Parts: sequence; structure tokens; C-alpha cells
Amino acid sequence: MPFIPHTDTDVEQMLGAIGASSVEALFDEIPAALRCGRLDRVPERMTEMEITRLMHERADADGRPLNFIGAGAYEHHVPAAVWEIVTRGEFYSAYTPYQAEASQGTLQVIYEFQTMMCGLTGLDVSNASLYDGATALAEALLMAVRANRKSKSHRILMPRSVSPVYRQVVHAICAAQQLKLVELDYDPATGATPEAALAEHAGSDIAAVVIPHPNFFGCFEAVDSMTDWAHANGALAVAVVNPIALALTRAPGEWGEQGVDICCGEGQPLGSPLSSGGPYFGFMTCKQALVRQLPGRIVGRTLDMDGKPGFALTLQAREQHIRRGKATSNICTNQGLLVTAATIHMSILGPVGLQQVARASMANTRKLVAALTELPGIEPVFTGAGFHEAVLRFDQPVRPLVDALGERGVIGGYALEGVYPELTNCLLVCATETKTDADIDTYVQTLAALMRPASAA
Amino acid sequence: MPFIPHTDTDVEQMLGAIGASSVEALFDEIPAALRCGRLDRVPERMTEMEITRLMHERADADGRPLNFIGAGAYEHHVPAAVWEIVTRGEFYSAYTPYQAEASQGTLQVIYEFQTMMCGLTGLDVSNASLYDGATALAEALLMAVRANRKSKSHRILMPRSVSPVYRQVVHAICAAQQLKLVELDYDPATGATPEAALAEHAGSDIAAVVIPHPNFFGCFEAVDSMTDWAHANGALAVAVVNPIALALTRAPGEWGEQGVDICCGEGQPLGSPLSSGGPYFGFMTCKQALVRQLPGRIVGRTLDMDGKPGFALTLQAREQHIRRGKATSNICTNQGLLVTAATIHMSILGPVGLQQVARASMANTRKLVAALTELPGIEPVFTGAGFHEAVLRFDQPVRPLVDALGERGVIGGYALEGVYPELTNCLLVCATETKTDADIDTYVQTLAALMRPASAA
Amino acid sequence: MTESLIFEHSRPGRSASAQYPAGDFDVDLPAGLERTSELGLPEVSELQAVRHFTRLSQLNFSIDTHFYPLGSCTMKYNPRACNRLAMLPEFLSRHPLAPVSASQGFLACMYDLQEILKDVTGMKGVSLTPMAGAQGEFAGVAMIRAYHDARGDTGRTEILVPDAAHGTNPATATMCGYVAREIPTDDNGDVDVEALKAALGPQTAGIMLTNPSTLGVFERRISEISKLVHEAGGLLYYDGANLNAILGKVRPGDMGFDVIHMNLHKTFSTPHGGGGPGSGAVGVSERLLPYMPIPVVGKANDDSFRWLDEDDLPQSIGRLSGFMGNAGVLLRAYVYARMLGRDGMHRVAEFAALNANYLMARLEQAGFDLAFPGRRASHEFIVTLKRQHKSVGVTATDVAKRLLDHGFHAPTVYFPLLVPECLLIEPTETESKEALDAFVDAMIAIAKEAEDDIEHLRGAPYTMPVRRLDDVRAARQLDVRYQPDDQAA
Amino acid sequence: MTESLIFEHSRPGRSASAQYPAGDFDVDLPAGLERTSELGLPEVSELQAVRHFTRLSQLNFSIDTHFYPLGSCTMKYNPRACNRLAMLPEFLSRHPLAPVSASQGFLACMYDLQEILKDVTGMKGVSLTPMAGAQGEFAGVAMIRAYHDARGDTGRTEILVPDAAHGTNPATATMCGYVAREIPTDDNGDVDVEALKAALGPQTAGIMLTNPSTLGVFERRISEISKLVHEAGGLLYYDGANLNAILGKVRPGDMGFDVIHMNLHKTFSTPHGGGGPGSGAVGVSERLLPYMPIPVVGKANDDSFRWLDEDDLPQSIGRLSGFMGNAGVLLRAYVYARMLGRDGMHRVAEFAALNANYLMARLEQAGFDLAFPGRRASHEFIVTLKRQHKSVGVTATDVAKRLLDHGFHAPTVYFPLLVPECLLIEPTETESKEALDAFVDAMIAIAKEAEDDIEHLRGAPYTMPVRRLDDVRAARQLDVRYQPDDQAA
Ligand SMILES: Cc1ncc(COP(=O)(O)O)c(C=O)c1O
Ligand SMILES: Cc1ncc(COP(=O)(O)O)c(C=O)c1O
Repeated sequence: MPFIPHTDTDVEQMLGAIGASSVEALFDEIPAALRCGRLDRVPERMTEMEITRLMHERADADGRPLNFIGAGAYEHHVPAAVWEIVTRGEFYSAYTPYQAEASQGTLQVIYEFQTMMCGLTGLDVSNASLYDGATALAEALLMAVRANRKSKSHRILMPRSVSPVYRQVVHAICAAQQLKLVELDYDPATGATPEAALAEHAGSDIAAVVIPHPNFFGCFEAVDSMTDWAHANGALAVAVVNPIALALTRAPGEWGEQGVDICCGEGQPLGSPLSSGGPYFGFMTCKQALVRQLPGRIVGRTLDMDGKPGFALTLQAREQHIRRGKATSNICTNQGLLVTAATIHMSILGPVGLQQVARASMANTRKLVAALTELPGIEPVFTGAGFHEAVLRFDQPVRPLVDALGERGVIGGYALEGVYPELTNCLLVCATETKTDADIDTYVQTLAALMRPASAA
Repeated sequence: MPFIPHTDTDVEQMLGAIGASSVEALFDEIPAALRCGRLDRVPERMTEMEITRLMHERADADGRPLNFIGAGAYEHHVPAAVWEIVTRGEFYSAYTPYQAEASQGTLQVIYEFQTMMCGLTGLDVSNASLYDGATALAEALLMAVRANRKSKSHRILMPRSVSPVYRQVVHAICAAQQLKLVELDYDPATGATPEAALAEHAGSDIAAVVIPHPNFFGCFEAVDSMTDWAHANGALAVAVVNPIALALTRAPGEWGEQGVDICCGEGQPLGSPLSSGGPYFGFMTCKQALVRQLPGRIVGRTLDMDGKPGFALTLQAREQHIRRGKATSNICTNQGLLVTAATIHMSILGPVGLQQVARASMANTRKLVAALTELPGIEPVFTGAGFHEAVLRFDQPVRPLVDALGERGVIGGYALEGVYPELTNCLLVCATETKTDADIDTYVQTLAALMRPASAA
Repeated sequence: MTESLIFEHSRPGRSASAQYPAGDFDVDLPAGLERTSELGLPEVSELQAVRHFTRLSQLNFSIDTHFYPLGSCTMKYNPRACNRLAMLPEFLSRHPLAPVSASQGFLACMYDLQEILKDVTGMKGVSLTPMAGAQGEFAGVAMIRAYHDARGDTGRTEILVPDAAHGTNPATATMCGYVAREIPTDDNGDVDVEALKAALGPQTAGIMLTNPSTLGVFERRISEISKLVHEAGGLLYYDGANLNAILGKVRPGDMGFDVIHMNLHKTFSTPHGGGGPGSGAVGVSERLLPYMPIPVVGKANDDSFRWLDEDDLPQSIGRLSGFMGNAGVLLRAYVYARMLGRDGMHRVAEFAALNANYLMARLEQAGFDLAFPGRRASHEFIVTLKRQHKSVGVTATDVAKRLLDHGFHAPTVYFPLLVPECLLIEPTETESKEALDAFVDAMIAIAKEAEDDIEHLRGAPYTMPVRRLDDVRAARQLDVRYQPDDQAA
Repeated sequence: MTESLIFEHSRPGRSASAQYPAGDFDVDLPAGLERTSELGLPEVSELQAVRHFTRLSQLNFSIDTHFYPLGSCTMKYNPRACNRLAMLPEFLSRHPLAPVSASQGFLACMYDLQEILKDVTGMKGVSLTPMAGAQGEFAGVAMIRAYHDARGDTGRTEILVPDAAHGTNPATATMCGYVAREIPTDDNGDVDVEALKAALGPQTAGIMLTNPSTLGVFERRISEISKLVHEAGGLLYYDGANLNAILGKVRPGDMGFDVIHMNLHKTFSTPHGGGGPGSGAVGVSERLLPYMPIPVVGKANDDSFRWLDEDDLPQSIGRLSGFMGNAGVLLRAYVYARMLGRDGMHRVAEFAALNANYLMARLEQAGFDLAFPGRRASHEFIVTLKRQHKSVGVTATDVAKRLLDHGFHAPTVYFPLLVPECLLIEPTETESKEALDAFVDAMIAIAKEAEDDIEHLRGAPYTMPVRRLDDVRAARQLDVRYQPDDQAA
């Protein structure tokens, strides 16, 4: 009986103590008609040896192709130490730190994490994580609507340069609470949101303006003027950022005159492997004044009975287990282990490490773009300076190329036309610090071989 | 500076405290003529990201072929829990437990290990490991010569059915101390050492008789009569065993009238992955009376100042750091981490698990032999019942077949003719519990395709 | 044992330089966008980081080190194989948007898991994307809403929730734009059916139940409740956070539920990780199939696996995560499910119930009061200290903190809220009888201490890295990030 | 905190059944060979085993948790990448006898490592097979013997060993059939050259030295010693266990040594694992090349890698392990070497020396006596408590045990044997200045305690899982395995 320690003697003695004739008898409150039969579609058990082999085979089937997609999930080097520590039983198999005295390890990690996220984003308070970047944005907007004292509006200005998936998730989560997303188009030349797109909404009642940094195309927005515009128009400024970009660029807390009110984003680039899309974690920081509207857990430092400092969950009155239907969010379990990974990751990389990763990623994407656009039939789409992602337009359909590249071990990029119909034949490509010149060359050579017939055509 | 925490300020302050002008000055006692220049053949450093990639590429180059070799190193399933715990920093990065009070974890593990090895082998005392099975046998024979009170002889009866490599290692290590290995031939029909081979030496002065169990061919020896013969002739009986075999077969401590005096062997099948041959560990157990001749570390249970039980290294007067030139061996660092793995492995498998592994391995080898000998041109060589290894004779040279199989992802067996010239065209094959019927079929099919032309010839 | 903050180990100019590319890179940031402030990250060596976090880890209780009978949380053994196999390099390096041709191995696991979950819940479809129980609830209630909306049945504004329900249930109802209306519990721990009847009406969108309830007892009139709710036009939501109670014994689908979320981080033993990640996969009945959150994994005609997205499920409630949820958690759950296998699934509830009922019987015999005496425990049960609170002033917190000193994690306290001074105790099926017996001994010792020396008990814990912490101060003098000029709090 | 024995968790019939094949297998053992006694293994669940060993691990000090200035042991940071990469599934599953065609990746690593080790030692050939320092010593002295034998120079019966040498040196000499003859050390920690001259003769097979010596000082007259020994017809053996002292600063080959072993588990940072595994790779000068232990990795004409064995090295001293030694350890050392790179090699000794000299200076300033004042520390140095032992009766053991209470592992004590009440202190290059400063503070506090309250000091440690253990009892009332009817010792 895998994972069950009971011997026959144990079972007998235990039933004796209970006064039950059999284990079956313990279920006698369940109406007989409801009792289920054999679970036919669950296969017979495998030993650990057998499942190990099966999983290796499945992993091998997918291989480790050369990846040039970003689009919200970035391949970065994660120091081996990170996951060797994260998966220690004491972190891995602990629960949410409800019993603070027996959970000082997890609690201190979160406190350190909060400090780091405040530092990176230039804001005052951080929570202990949300599910992922997309849901973090959804929660940030719900929070903005709750927190905005100048406006009761539920309208949100949402640039189309925000990840289309994020926009979908925000819609799925916030629509029932009547949030209205008003889209702002991007400038087809620069890829960024033009001032005019905002100006159009001047004077109308708006709860919040979303500012992506960098945006989905890898382009930088005019973060200062957008922040100021939001504040001038009674809206909160909500930044959605790639934390790696913050290593080189001004902190959202310092954008414009007053800084953004809320900053959120996908924490994956900070120590979470790509891992098919999760588990990652969403982060959120805000100004001190908004702390009571912040969703999710928060750890605070306090004192024990002897006056010694220690850590505990705090401001729990915001949360569902206390406030129930009136909580700031329904979130309960969050992404603790990934936060632990991020905290260790950021500690090991430090400021210099994070900056170097950011620089190398930017430089590599530049190189990739330069190399690919040397091929006939490939052009950059946007002129603005960007981070570690870029959009390229092909003179031919990109999906077949992506498929063909995939068969040759190159994951070539993300085809944009599904989500931006106007960007036909456009590919979003990315090269982080993990890519060498040889990798870029492999991509270019493989692609060149595939494109030739089409270009000739 | 990878792995160096010093800031410039640190260096400056430290030199100040030392009163040295530079770090170079700290080496001023080294004659200038001896100082070395640049290490030209050491390549420039790689980041962890770069070496990770290189090692992945090298690992991929070797792949994970289907392995049918045993010959002293056996592929068994190792529960994932084993190495996840073994590589915890507290085990992985601790030193030999010289400060007992700060090393109770390691010490208790070894005490538990010693208990398990005594249980498996049916003897009284175990040490805390030797380097590997081959050196364990060498140490066992040196020990036997020291311990044998009836004989001052340095002659050892060594069956040729003992692993040829073990015999080479014993020779390399023991020759300088004048040990003489007298070889006993095996019965070409059964693969085991015939009584007559021993009988020849009756009455001559002999220090010890080596009894392999099972022997290199996978065959069982007449362990009881060999043990008794040794004792009748004033020799010590030294067993060299595969610990997995002991799950099903009588403990060496119970062989013959009095049991063997010393038992040793390769611990690898108990939780060490194949890992290109190491690190593994040698084990050694013996009768209580011989404990002061036992080489290597031993952990004992004792009491602390409060009368509470605890663990410490003991009988250190046997060891080189105390006894120096007169120590039982020069061994110092042993294979602690593998012992930790073995202790966890044996705890998780338990008696039933170990028995099932042994049974499945035996049964699989039977199946493999049956399937291969159905092919024309392949015959079993020995008749005796064996453990999870067997010798097959081919009607054609085996080395080219092994190479060709290797290219097709099947590691087909170990060609014996290099070490047993009489066993031309013979292959030692093995199928542990890790092999499925489909694997065996793959082997057979792949081989059949390769053999056809030769059989036809 | 405590450990200073990582920031206190920091020195300007120190770094783990094996971990990032050296050299000057050619980057051109738009003017004025350059970072001006410090990043606020510590500057430490790799060893310092490893040592710091290793030491921090040792300050935690965890399943791998302690019995952890935290009710409603299912702290059972997390097989290490699940972790190891989910972390094979190929799985870790797979980009979520990689083409399906390079994803068949991963997708096969997900498809298989969907099938297994369908079978154990008795539902018709499963979507794996929700990232924790609460998001599963959101998905479920959003599907209920989508169902009513699709039928033009837009007057339904209420979700009924028993008063004992987990806080996520009413919070979810709110997030989905509903009003949560509480239904009381009767003295036996069952839903008050008369109150339910009174509450049902054309405004009822549905009810969120868990059965066995969070009170640890099985709702015996479930078929009747199901009938009543359906007759009122509402749908039934099953909070399957605690499927450990019934796995292989009774299926939510067979009880008449329309939708369920599962906490794979409980029943399917993926780790809790000190607060996540989780996975809140949802299962649905026939009528909610069109609304499942995307993506789902389907089979193509050639038996290869593919994503089902908005094209396949145009009525879907949409996407709830950037990709497909906590994929790595799902891989762990899959490995676990395969190692359990069919018989193992049936055994989960059997031995979870055996352990719970045994522990309940032993504690009752030892003089503790049960919240619902005479009922069977499900996988968990409730001890109430109401009597002892009255007599000697002991609180559930006192007992919880003192258990830590005895080497046991505390049960869940003060949940469900309606039972005074309650300890919700869930031993799980992976604990041995000896562990349960030792826990009983500790409880007896603590009860005795409460009689003999309540002051000492109130000072507990004594053996943890810190003594009892001041929560009020934590909330009032908010200190939620380290600032270099801080004095220790 | 202590933990019961695993056997005490055992119950007949319990097992971790996910871990072995179920079913009946057809096996036919020869009659009478069947096992008759119990195996003596515990019967526990997987969780019980995980919990037991996780808890046990927490009872250890280790580099990952504590500063560990154990002299002659080089307890520096073991980069986790080394472990992770050595444990890639392909490396773990490679059978040692797999054909070279399926081994090129592994062999490339070994070949590269050989080259790197040649360069850092200044030797002409390297064999990686010895499995720890002591086996490396054996290989080295066996090669010296083989060299003399090959020349028919068979009258050499002695190996010279300084009195300060590690115990493995004389023990190795014995194992190689030599008599170990001790050479005294002078007051400055150098070899007494006059005594050496007197000892040299036609019976001299060679000398085993380490430089810097185990006294932590550099042997300044090494060239002279080398000349003397060679002139007497002997060879020079370098005990390179502690190469951390000189890496990139001076090479044993350049100092005139003929053979060296290296402890890769020290200088190349492979883990000590609570007592191994190690790796004692040997390097040789030109004249010992033919005798290297096999196998060695060579390059074939087509630049592929291959094993060099008895066919290539017919005069080899032979095989010292079943396959090629501790391959997995060698992979770790290789990864480490590549991450250090050329400049990193040079830095090892620099920062090891900086830390040692700093710590030495601080302790001297704090009033501690150095065994060799006025000398530079190498990577380590010796404090002697002779004076304090006389005045207040404090022993090196007292200080060692009390350091544990201060959160530091103790230095090596009572080695080298010739310095009374000695503490051999090796901080290593991976420790920060703060760690060293904190250690000095602890030493000062302990020195003060020795003056103020020697009885209390003698009772140390107070904060470990056990108090000071009775070693005499351990040896006299030998209890080296658990027997079920045992009372606790
Ligand atoms: C009964 C019940 N419902 C819902 C939840 C919420 O699940 P999660 O924490 O995964 O969001 C939990 C667990 O915390 C629970 O116990
Ligand atoms: C100077 C010296 N020589 C030799 C050795 C022996 O090395 P090992 O323990 O690896 O056998 C050691 C380490 O213990 C040592 O410090």
C-alpha cells in the first residue's frame, strides 16, 4: 500500500479503539446509493521505478529545443543553489505559516522578499505573492477600483500593448465586478502607446491607467507622462512590469511626479524555470496608503513575549478567512515556494547580477534582431528602443516557419497574428542571456534554409 | 571573483590588520625562483550557466542506453527520496564527525548502517565503509593475515571466479605486504569452485580463503563447505558478497559450522547510482573477536555528561591518525555520503523490498537468458543456478556485436575473453529489476538483426 | 536559534559572480529611463546565501520533519519522486508556448491527469488551469454564472453558503458578482434544510457545499439538498479542497453536483511550499462543459494531443492564467496519481478516515469534547475546548502553541468559526498509529498542564526560535520591509 | 533535540511499497541456500524514513550551515552546481563498462580534468583513480617503489616522514612495505635539515612532504631538501591534501617533487559528505609516468577519448578500484575547476592566505599564542593553549566544545601531535571577513570564560543535541550496533 504505513495489526487495534467492525463501517453515514464502484478509468498503480521511466520518456519526447520565445515567460539561468534549497523538505512540505512560531523560516523569507520587491519597484509595501502576472494585474485593477477615492468609476484604460493574455485574464476575472476595459491603441511606428490615445480620455471618469513596462512588444512606454496623466485625471497609475527590466530602468515608484500607485507583474524571471507556464508567481507592491486594499498575504516583523523580534502574518483582516465575502480577494494559497525561489535567486544574483542579466538579454535580442533582419524578407516592425523582446515582420506566413523550425529543434518565436490581427506575418522573438552567438547563428541558418523557397517564390 | 566574498574594503582592512602591504606579500616566504606563472592550460572561467550547458551537452552525448551489464556494478532503482535527503547540505557538506556533539546526524546514520550491515551479513561488527568492493576485499585479506592466530602465512586461496578486477586490485594493494594469491580454478561446467580445487591445498599453511557470493559469473559457490574447509585448515573464511543476494540467501555469518570470519563487498547496489563506477562504497563486517583488526571508522553508542545516549567514533586507536605506521590501514576519508544513501535506501526498501528486488532481478536474468538462447548460436555456459548474472557463449566474436549493439542504444554485456582467455566469445549479461519484458525483447531483436549475417556465414 | 536578515550580510561590492555574465554589453536605454535608485537587493556571496536560507529552512516545521495535523489542509506525505520527476530538465525548460509538436510528452501527462480526475470526481470534463482552490472556486462559480447567462436567466444574484464554509467560498461569490447568503448548520453539523428551503428562490444562482463539510461530518441529506437546489433553478458547487475524505468512496458527480474544484495540493499531495503553489483543477457536469476555463488538453484525430482553446470552447469563461496554470504542480499530481493507481485512490479515504476516527476515539476517551459526538469523523474532526475554556481559561491557541513544544504542529484553530475554541484535526492517511498515539499523549499532558499550571501553558511555546508573537503589534506598528536605518522592530 | 533509532520506528509488515516490484517471481535457489534469519532491516513507511533522516540531518553542523574552520580539511563552499551537474540522469545511469562510443561525454570531462590538474601541479601525468587522499598516497609511494624496482634498486627500505606529517603518511609507507622513519621539525616549523641529512642513505626510497607543512608554514629550504633527497637516490612525494595553500602560487612539480596526490575533496571543493567520498588524484613527473595507476583517459588518433589500460601502461602499479575511482566526485571537481578558471585558481591561495593571516593576526592581537609566531600563515595556522593550559587548566577540547555553543565548528585539535593543546585553524577563502570577526569574538569570550569560570567551560557544549560524550565508555563498553533487546546504551 504505497504511502500507507498501517500494518494489519494497526488496523485491527485501531478499529477496536473506534469500536468499528471494519474500515467500511466508517463510511456508514454515506447513503448506500451514492457509494461509488471501481474507478475504471484510473489505471493500475505504477511503482516509482515505472513512473520514473515513463516520465523520462515523456520528457525526452519534448526534448530541450533552443528557445527564442519570451512573450511573458523568460528563459533565464537559475543558480543551482536556488532549487536545491527551495526543495528542502522544510520549505517544500510546510504549510502556510499560520503557526508563526513554528514557521519563522518561511516568514522571514517572505519578509525579505517583500523588502526586495519594494526595493526593485520603489514602493512601500509588497504582498507575499499572487498566482501569476496576469492575475496580479487583475487583482491590481480590482484594488485600484476599491482604492481610488477620487473616482467611483470602474473604467480602466488598458493599452493594447499589454499582453493580450493578460487582458483576457483581466476580463475573465474582473468582468463580473463590472470593470470596463477601455483599450488604447499603440503607435504602429513605435509600438508604444501614443500620448494621443490617452488624451482622448481626458476628463472622463477613470479608475486606473495600466502602464506596461516593457510592453508586450518589448518596447518602452512613456512611463512618466502616462503616470502623470493618470494622476492628473484622477486615476490611479498601475504599472505591470518585468522585474528584470527594473534592474536598469527607473523604479515605478519614481515614475512621473508621484510614482505609480500600484505595481504588479510576473515574478517568473526571478528564479522560476519556464516549466510549461507554471508555477510562477505574481507580485504586487503599492504605496503605504493603499496597504489595506492590498490583496494576499503580508508578513510583518513584530516582537515575542520576551521582546525578541520575530515574524508573523499581519493585516489578516483584509483576507477571506476573516473578512469572508468582504475580503480584498478570495486568494488563499498563493505561490509561496516560488517566492522562496525568487528571494534566494535575487540574493544570489544581487544588484550587479540582475543588471548584468538584463544587459546581456537586451544585447542578445539586439544581436538576434540584427542577424535575422539580415535575411531577405525580414524587417523590424517598431522603431522604439526595446527590452529583451522584439517584433519582426516576415514576407511570408510565419506559422509554417515556426512549425518547421520546431521540428528542427528551434522554438523560433511567437506568431502575433492570432492576437493582433493587424500584425500578420509578425513574430515576437526574444534572446535572453542564455543564448550564445552560436545559438543565434543556428537560428538564422535554420531559418534561412527554410525561407529560401518562399523568398524565391 | 566566483566563490570569494571579499570586497576591496575587506581586503584593505584585512591587510592592514595583518600589517602586509599586499596579498602577494603573504607569499614572501616562498623563494621567488619557485613562484609559478600563469596556468596556461587552465581555460578561462565559465559561468555556472555556461558550464551547465556544457555538462548537459556532454551528458547528452552519452545518453541513457539500455544497459545489460552488471559485472560488479548493478542498475537498481533508487528511491528519489534517497538522494534528495543525502544531498541536503547538512549531510553533503559536513566533514568526518570528529566533533561528535555537532555531528550526531552523521554518527547516528552510521550506527544504523552498521546495524543493518551486521543484520544482512549475520556478523557482529561493521565498519563505516571502505572505498569500494575491490579495496574492501584487499583490506579484508590484509586484516585476515593480521588476525589469523593459527597461521603466520601470507597465502590466500583466491578462486578465479572472483571478479578479475578485484583480484587485480588485491594484488596491487597487497603485494607490497607480501600477500600471495593462490588461484583456484572454477569448474567449467558449473562455473563454481570445485571441492577438488580446495582439497589440493589441504594441510598447507593458508591465511584465508576467499568465498565469492555469488561469483563473478553469477553462480553460487558451495559456501558452507568452503567456509568449513577454511576453518578446518586453520584459515579464515572471507566472504565477498553482493548484498542484494543476501536478501534471499543465508547470511555469511551462518555459513558452515561457524560462519565466515570476515564479510566484505561492494555496497553500490544499496542506493548508489551506476555513475560511471563511483562513488560507491565497500563494506566490511566481522566477528566480534576481530574488531580490533577491522580497518576504517567505527561508530559506537555511548553516554554524555548527563547520561543521555549519543554517538561517537570509537576504537580510534586502530586508525592512522593515532597509530600512524602501525594502523590497521591508511584509510582516512571513506565513502560517508554513500553510506548515508545506503542507510536511507535500506530503510525505505526494508526487508521485503530488498527481497523483491533480488527476486525480480533473478527472474529477469532468467528471462533474458531464455530469450537470448532462443537465438541460434547462443548457449548458456554454466549449469549451476545463479543470481542476477549469467554467461553466454556465442558462435561468433562478441566484441563487434557489443560495439554494434552500443551504437543502437543497447549495452549488451561484458565480453569475458579479455579477463578469462578460455571464455572466448563469451558475454556476461545481467538484467536487474529495472528491465521490462519489452527491454529484453528490444535486446533480442536488436541482436538478432546484427547476428544474422554471422550465423548465416 | 534565529538568523539575521540577508540584508545584514550584505556588503557593497560583494557578489556571486559565477552566476551572471561578465563583460560590458551594448545597451541603449531611452534617455531618462535609466535606473537612479539602488535596487535594494542584498550583496552577498553564494555561500552566504546558501547558508542563510539553509538555516532559515531549519526554523520551519514541515511534513518532512513533523506530524502536522492541520485540519482542512491535508498535510500528507509529498513523495519525493513527484518533485524529482516534475523537475526533469526537459520539463523545466519547456516554454509554455512551444509548438504542440514539441510538447506531446507534457500534454500526454496533462491529458491523462484530466481523465483520472474525471473518474475520481464523477464529472464529465476537467480543466486543470486554476492555480489554487480559490481560483478553482472562482472558475466554478463563474461557470455557474455563464450557464445562467447563456440561458438568459439573469435574475439570479445569490450564492448560498453554509456558515461553516471556508472563507474563500463567500469571497469567491463576491468576486463573481454574487451576494453570498449564509445557511446555518444544525446541531449535528448538517445543513439546516429548513433554512435552506427558506433561502432558495428565483434569486438563487447556486450553492457552494463541501461534503463532508468543513465540520468534518458527512452531509447525509445531500440528495435531498441537491434536488431542492436544482428545483429552484440553482446549481451545486462542490468545494473539493478536501477530497481526501471521500476519494474512491463517493463521487461529487454522483451526489448531484454540477461543478467541483479539487485542491491537488491536498488530495494529490503536491507540496504546500509554505503557502503554495497549489492547483485548483475544476471538474464539471455535462451542462457546464461548454464553459470550462481554457486551455484544456484534447486529443486530435491522429491521437496526438492538442490544446483546446477559444476556438473549441467559444463559450468558455476564458483564461485564468498567463498560460495553463501551475503546470509543474500538475506534473507532481500526475506522478502521485499514477503511483497510487486505482486501488490506491480507494485507499486514500479509507485510511484517512481510519486515522481520523481512531484519533477522535482516543481523544474522546482521554476526556476531550468533540464538537459532534456520535458522528463519524470524515478525514478530520473537531475537538472543542469550550468546557476547559470556561473552567480554567485555556484557549485553543494555548493548546496549539504548547503542541509545538511537544514536537507537533498544531491543528487548525478557530475554524470553522462557529465552533468555540475549536481544534480541527486532520491526521491524513500517511501517518502511522504511533504518531497518532504520541499526539494523544501530548494532548493529555497539555490538558493536565492546563489544570495544574495555566500560566505556564500561556507562556508556550518555549522551544521555538521565538516565544509567542505579538500579532496586535504586528498590525498596529506595521513593519513589512527592512529599512537599513531600522532598529530591530 | 534527538531522534530515536530507525529500528524503533519499525513495525512488522510495514513497507514503502511504491519502491519495489510487487508480485511473485520465479526464482530457484539451490536447496539449503535460502535465507533463514531476519535481514535486520527496519520496516517503515517512506514518510517515516524521510522524516527520520531529515531530522537526523538537522543534528549536524556543515558548511552549508556553519563556519567550519577545521584545519587541514579545507571546509570551503561546495557549489551546488557541481552536485546538480554531476547528477544529471545520463551521468548517473552510465555503466562504468559501457563502450567508449557511448562514453565520450564523460571521458571528455575526465580528460580535461587531467589536463587542468597537470597544469596546476606542474606534473607530467595525472591519474584520477585514487579514491581519497590516503589512496593517492598509496598510489604515489607504490609508484616510487615500482620505479626503484624497475631499476633493480631493491635495497631501499625506508620512507622518511616529518614528525608533523598526517597519520596517513606513515601508514601508507607501511602499506607499501616500507619502514616509515620520522624526521624532526625545528622550532620554526621547518624540517630539521641536519637530521634529514643524517637520515638519508642508500636505504632511502623517498620522503613524503607537504609544503606548506601541516604546521601551516612554508618549507623555505625545499629546493635544498629536494636536492639532498635526489642525491641520495630517493624520490620526493608531495602530500597535496592541502593544495589550497599554494594553488596558482607555486607548483609541486617546480619544487622538485616526483609525485603528488591531491585531495579534490578539499582544494577542488567536492563535498566531504560526513566522511567521504573523496578523490586522491595523483600527478607524476616524467620518470614516474610509466607507473601510473590505471585506467587513465587518453586521446585516440581521431581525437576521440579512450581508456589507457595495462596495454598502454604495462608497468603500471595496477588498478586501485573496481572501475576508475570516484567518477561522480571527479565530475564535481571538474565543474568546480571550470567555474574557477585560470584566474580563479590563482585566487584560491591568495584569499585562503589572506583569511588565514588575518585570522591569525586578529587572534594574536587578542592574546592567543601562535605555535610559530613571526611566520606567515599558509592557508592555516596553529594556536597553542599551552600557556592557558598551565595557568587555568583549559584544554583544546574545552575550547573546541565551547565554540560549538557559539555556533562555530571547532578547529582541528591535537593535530599536529607535536604542538601541545593545539588548534589548527583553516578559514578557507570562501568565508567573509564578518565570519572571521565573529569567530574572533567567540574565541575572546571563551578565553575570558576560561579565566572566570573554567568549570562551566568544561561542561560545554550546552546547546548541542547531546552534552560532551564519554569516549572512554564508547571504547570500553563497545556498542556498535542496535540489538532489539538493548536498553539505551
Ligand atoms: C475547504 C476549503 N476550501 C477552499 C480552500 C481554498 O483553497 P486554496 O487555499 O488552494 O485557495 C481551502 C484551503 O485552504 C479549504 O480548506
Ligand atoms: C595533510 C593530509 N594528508 C592526507 C590526508 C588524507 O586524505 P584522505 O582523508 O582523503 O585520505 C589528509 C586529510 O585527511 C590530510 O589533511
